Amino acid sequence: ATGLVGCAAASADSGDAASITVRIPDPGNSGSLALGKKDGSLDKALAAVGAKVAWTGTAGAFAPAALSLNAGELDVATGSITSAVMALGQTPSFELFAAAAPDDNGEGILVKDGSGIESITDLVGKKVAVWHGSTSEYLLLKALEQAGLADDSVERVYLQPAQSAAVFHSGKVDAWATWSSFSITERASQDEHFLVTGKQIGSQNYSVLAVRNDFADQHPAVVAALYDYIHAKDLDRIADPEPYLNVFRTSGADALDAAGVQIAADDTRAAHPLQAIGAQQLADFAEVAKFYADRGITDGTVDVAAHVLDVTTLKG
Amino acid sequence: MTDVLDGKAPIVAVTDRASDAAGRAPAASAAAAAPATQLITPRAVHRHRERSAAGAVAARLGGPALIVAIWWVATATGLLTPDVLASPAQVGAAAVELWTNGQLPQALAVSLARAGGGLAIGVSIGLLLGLIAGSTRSGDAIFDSAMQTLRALPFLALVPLFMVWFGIGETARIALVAVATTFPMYVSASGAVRATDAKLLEAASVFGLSRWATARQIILPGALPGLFSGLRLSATLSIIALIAAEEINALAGLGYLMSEALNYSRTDILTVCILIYGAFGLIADTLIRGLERLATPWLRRKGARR
Amino acid sequence: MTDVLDGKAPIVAVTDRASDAAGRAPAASAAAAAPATQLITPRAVHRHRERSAAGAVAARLGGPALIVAIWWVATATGLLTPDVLASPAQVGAAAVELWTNGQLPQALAVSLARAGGGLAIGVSIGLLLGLIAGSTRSGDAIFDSAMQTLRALPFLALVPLFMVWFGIGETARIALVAVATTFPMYVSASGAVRATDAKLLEAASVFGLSRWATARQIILPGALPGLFSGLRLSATLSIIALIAAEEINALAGLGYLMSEALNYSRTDILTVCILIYGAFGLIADTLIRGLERLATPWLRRKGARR
Amino acid sequence: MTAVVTDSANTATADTDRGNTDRARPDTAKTDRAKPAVWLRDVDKRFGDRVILDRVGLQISRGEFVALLGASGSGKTTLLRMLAGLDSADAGQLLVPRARTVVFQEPRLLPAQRVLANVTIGMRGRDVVDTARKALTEVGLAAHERAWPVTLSGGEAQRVALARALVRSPELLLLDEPFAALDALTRLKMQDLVADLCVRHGPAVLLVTHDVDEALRLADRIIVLRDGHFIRDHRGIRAGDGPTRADLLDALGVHAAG
Amino acid sequence: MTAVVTDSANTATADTDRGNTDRARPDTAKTDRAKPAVWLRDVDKRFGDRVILDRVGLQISRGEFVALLGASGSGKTTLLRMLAGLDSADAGQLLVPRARTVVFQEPRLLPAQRVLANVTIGMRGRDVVDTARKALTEVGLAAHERAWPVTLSGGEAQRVALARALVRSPELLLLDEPFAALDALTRLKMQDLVADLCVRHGPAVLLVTHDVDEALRLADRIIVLRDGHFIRDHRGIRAGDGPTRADLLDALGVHAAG
Ligand SMILES: Nc1ncnc2c1ncn2[C@@H]1O[C@H](COP(=O)(O)OP(=O)(O)OP(=O)(O)O)[C@@H](O)[C@H]1O
Ligand SMILES: Nc1ncnc2c1ncn2[C@@H]1O[C@H](COP(=O)(O)OP(=O)(O)OP(=O)(O)O)[C@@H](O)[C@H]1O
Ligand SMILES: [Mg+2]
Ligand SMILES: [Mg+2]
Repeated sequence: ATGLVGCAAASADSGDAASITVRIPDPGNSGSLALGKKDGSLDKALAAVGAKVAWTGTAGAFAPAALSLNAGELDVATGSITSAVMALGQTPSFELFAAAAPDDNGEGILVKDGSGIESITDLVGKKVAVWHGSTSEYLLLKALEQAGLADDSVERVYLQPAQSAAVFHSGKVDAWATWSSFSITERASQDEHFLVTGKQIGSQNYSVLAVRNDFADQHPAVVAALYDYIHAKDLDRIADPEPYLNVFRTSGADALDAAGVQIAADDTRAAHPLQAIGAQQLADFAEVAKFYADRGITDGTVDVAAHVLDVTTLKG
Repeated sequence: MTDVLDGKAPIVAVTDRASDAAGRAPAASAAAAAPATQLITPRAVHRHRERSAAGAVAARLGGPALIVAIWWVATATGLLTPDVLASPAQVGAAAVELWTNGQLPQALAVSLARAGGGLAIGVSIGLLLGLIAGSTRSGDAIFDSAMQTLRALPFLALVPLFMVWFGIGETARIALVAVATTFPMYVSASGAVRATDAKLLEAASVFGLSRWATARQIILPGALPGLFSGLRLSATLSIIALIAAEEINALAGLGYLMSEALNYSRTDILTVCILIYGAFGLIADTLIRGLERLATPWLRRKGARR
Repeated sequence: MTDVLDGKAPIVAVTDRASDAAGRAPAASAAAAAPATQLITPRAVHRHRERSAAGAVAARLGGPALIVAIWWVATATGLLTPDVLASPAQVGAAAVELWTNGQLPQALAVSLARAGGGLAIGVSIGLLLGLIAGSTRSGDAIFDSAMQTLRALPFLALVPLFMVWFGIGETARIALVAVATTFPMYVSASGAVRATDAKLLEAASVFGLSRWATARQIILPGALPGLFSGLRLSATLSIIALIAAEEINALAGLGYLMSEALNYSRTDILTVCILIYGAFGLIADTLIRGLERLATPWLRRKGARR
Repeated sequence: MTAVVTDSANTATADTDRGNTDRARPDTAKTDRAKPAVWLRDVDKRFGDRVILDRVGLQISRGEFVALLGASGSGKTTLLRMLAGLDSADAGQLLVPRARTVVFQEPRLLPAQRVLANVTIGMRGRDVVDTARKALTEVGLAAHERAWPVTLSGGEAQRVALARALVRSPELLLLDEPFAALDALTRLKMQDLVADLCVRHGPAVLLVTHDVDEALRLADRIIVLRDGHFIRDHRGIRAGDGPTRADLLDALGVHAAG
Repeated sequence: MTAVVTDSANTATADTDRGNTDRARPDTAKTDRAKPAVWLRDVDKRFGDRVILDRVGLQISRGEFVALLGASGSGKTTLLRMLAGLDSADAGQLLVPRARTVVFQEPRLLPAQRVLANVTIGMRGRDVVDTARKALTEVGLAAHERAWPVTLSGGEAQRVALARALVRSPELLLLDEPFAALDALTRLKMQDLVADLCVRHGPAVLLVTHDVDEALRLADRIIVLRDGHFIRDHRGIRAGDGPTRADLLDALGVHAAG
């Protein structure tokens, strides 16, 4: 709410003060930033702190976005904590400043209707499509751990997320661990369902916002304003999801059909808003880091807390 | 388009004209009727049969038509399910959808500009370096092994580097296309130039042609077929590079549309994109063929043989 | 390796031998010493200077050495930070690490087998179809426009299709490499065959050469330079396709190593992979050059000109 | 000047001694001279507007040796190419035997084959190589057997092309200025080789030449082509009742020289 | 038989009428005949084991017309190529003038240029095209000005190559069997053209030919090459005190014919 107040107050002088440019990946056709981009409210919120937004292309996965942050090509990026842990294992030049609790219903392990796979135990010896070190591999391993199965009791088939759908549909793999970007369309248009959702397996896969170190140092107010804005929008979005879906287009690849809108709206109503990173989040992040270290995916436990910014103190 | 090995060329004797046998017919009256013993009508083995322009276009459309037909049959019979490749009808619908919401026209314009720009830059560099490396010893020493090394670095692996050097904007994408297209042109150009007829180069040196005149009047014309096949390969590669380039933080363009389609499992849109890429390639190919014909008039003399 | 345009060829008069001027020297005694007026020693403009084998290798190593030097300077001066490209020292360390833990040898073996297998299949198909399309009219009608259409479809976009058709195993990977390498070979082969000297084809038909003999004795030798440049382009493309192919459920291989490196932001390993790809390409290129020299003995006669 | 070029089919004589073929021996091939080996009627040939052959007719008997004279650009090569099946007529009828051999105006050796392989090109059988070696010896190029065509001198290349024709036994031999690049001595030797081949196999021969003496020396019949027509057709040259050198030069437009 | 081939530099006469060049007119170029235009000493040339030129020496004066005779494969073309700067000697010294022109044994026309452009190749200036047109007219190919080389007959191509040499004014003209593919009449015309060029510009000429009559008709001096040496060197041919036709044929190995 503070963000909206701020933007209302600053609308008068928004014309001249926009000397800071914040580069953010394009939000696409849905979500809080998408609507903010369309209705101009984001511009106003940023103008209040003398900033304007430059939309770069879609960042896609977090790994390339992290490279761009390191290279100084991007200021803010969004991703999952799982991929962030991987990127933080190196020498990052960015910090996490906000997180949204795991998407309870949007991520999980997809199986085909009538495939005979009723529980995680049924997956033993089957093929599951995942991508190296990403959310999907995390979800699968987490599910196996919860069911008390060894990591290698199922065959992990590493496929590019975008290439997995065709392989899954053609039956070359039996299940697909994935997240909302893919699962909504899949559940809407195919005879598929989640074998387990993130919530059921206790996923701690937060979605996080990262900012380039230098940018945060120089323009803390912009970071704070951005956080405030998204937080407020998220609350609004969870209360009333429909305006945040198909924001720009009702046709085209990234537009959801009626069934998709239905599912996405339901998922959103159960989702959580973006929040500052507090003790609870830090504890969960540490668990994810340990989970990765235990499996040798990262060299040693990544200290996520060392790369976190407390956005509530950034009122500069 | 010359038939080299087909035995099926037509009989030479074209018209059996009602002849005034007087004077010019063979003298021996016994042989005034064609003697049938063992003699044959010689067949012109190696001839240019010019197709009509319309016929040529029709023949070249055969391939694409065949492929579309196979695709149509495969989707109609369920050999290809819509989750893998959409059917022609679905694709048509998707194309209309994308056209009316403005995404397709925009993507076409953006992608064409990127591919064209990158191709133009890459081909120019490749041509220039190829001409120099192919025709001068010092050029060969300086460029060739360096180019061969750079060429061996796969451009797909260089995408992260390009983002760093050229940013995540338009420059990086055009640079990627340019780099990808430079090398086929370079290889073809330097090879074609090296294969220049040594006899003609001797003649050029004897008649005092300058370096530049030799390049323009002898090396270039002789290398043209090679240059054009380099151009065709470069054009193909420009499209592959475009796909990679438009996966980098793109907001528009066919590659963006395609990766979005993949992200949302929209095989109909995916297929539209693939078809458009195919059409791009075909059109480029046809244009280059036409250009080649125009640029090499001496290669299409009928019955020429010396 | 022929110097076409360089003016810097050496002087022709090789040895100024102490001459027994008697008898064979010019008759006019005034001219027994060389007349200096305006006459020049002709320079052989266009000659093959054979480098020693060692010299040739040294010359070809110059390019890679230059590139490594530039890289080294860039990382040493901080122009390239380690986030972007690791320094030679880091890369060396990473290479040692990967070699000792056994990942690199395994990756090399696996990737080489994939690239080699795919390349062999792709090049064979491309060569065969290219020879047919280039030399027969019916082959041209059947294959050419279809191949040009298929060629225009970017293989990167077809990866999902490959997985659906060939599964997620080795077959799909090799098929992808094969498809990617077929087309450069096809374009080069059909182009080179179409450019076969018509005069020789006429001679072949007159001397009753069979189709097969014509292909083997006339078309193939004439097309060899073109075929080899197709092979070189195909070899490059095989590596690019390998990268895409090894993203398919790979658990070993260079592509796997590279995507892992990207996931973990290990630019040192990434650079090792890029360098290995580069080395692959260079070695393939050198081998193909050697093969070309062996296969075309008639093209390296010294002073040959007819 | 003896010649032992044998054809590949003639395996019985392949390893006999040099000189066993006697130019005076009775020639079986000449018995059916009356039958035509080449038969043309109303043949037209144009390049664009230019009429090269204007409704010409011609008949050459088996075993007949015809020399074709004509100015540069008059269409001699074009006629030969039509008989060889390399060019098509615009109108009219042509009949030729199946087995024909051509010596082109340029050597047309395959650059990727050594000299010996260039001679044996398209031939099969056990004795082909021996025959080709003998032919190369006959044309004086035994030492060049393993040379690449690109290293041959102009006359050497022309002799290889001749050897390539000599090892065959065609029913129609088409020769397009085969001796143009040869010195006087070599030329005489090569002319004898061709004459010898004719005696042994009796093909119909059409020889294009610019050398009137050569035509008079070798041919049974001399034809002069001009403006698309055969303006002269002299028979019985060797029998002695042919035209004189001056007559022919006159037909070719050379009036002053004799 | 008049000739009006002018060099590009001679702009004053470029548009004058045919026939204004008189073969009898006094020739300024011939005044410094004594100075050499070609000078060879101890020149060796080998291909592998074969010795082509064995320590030969040769001097050709300015304006001198030398005919070079020799059997096929004796090394005539090799010598010419060395003088043209296309082959290198294995040992010895060579000196030649800067401005040289070659008519190769084959026409060597640029396939990608039309006939006219093939004649003007490498020349600059306003009158080049006019001069080339005149030269083409002289060699009887005015109508083929816009033809592609690939459509020319053998003799036509050779005449274009000749025209290409005629439009230049070299100090040394190297001719490698330039008339071999021409019929008797055309050959006479072309020989006159070359003779005319010599009268006007007085280049040193080295003509390789197989035609002894041609050598006697055109040259001041006749050299015979054999086994790597110049075995004959006859001077003063045109003055009348040269060898006979039979002498030369004898040197070439033809004993029977006369
Ligand atoms: N493909 C072609 N297109 C146009 N004109 C051609 C073509 N081929 C040949 N000609 C012309 O046809 C004429 C006859 O050519 P041809 O080669 O038969 O002459 P020729 O009698 O053999 O002459 P030469 O004695 O010079 O070899 C020439 O004027 C030539 O320019
Ligand atoms: N590059 C080469 N390699 C080896 N031998 C060669 C090479 N070039 C020429 N020769 C040989 O050198 C000899 C002389 O060749 P050249 O061309 O000078 O002969 P020529 O006197 O011009 O003969 P012709 O009258 O037949 O044209 C020939 O026997 C030829 O085979
Ligand atoms: Mg001819
Ligand atoms: Mg010669």
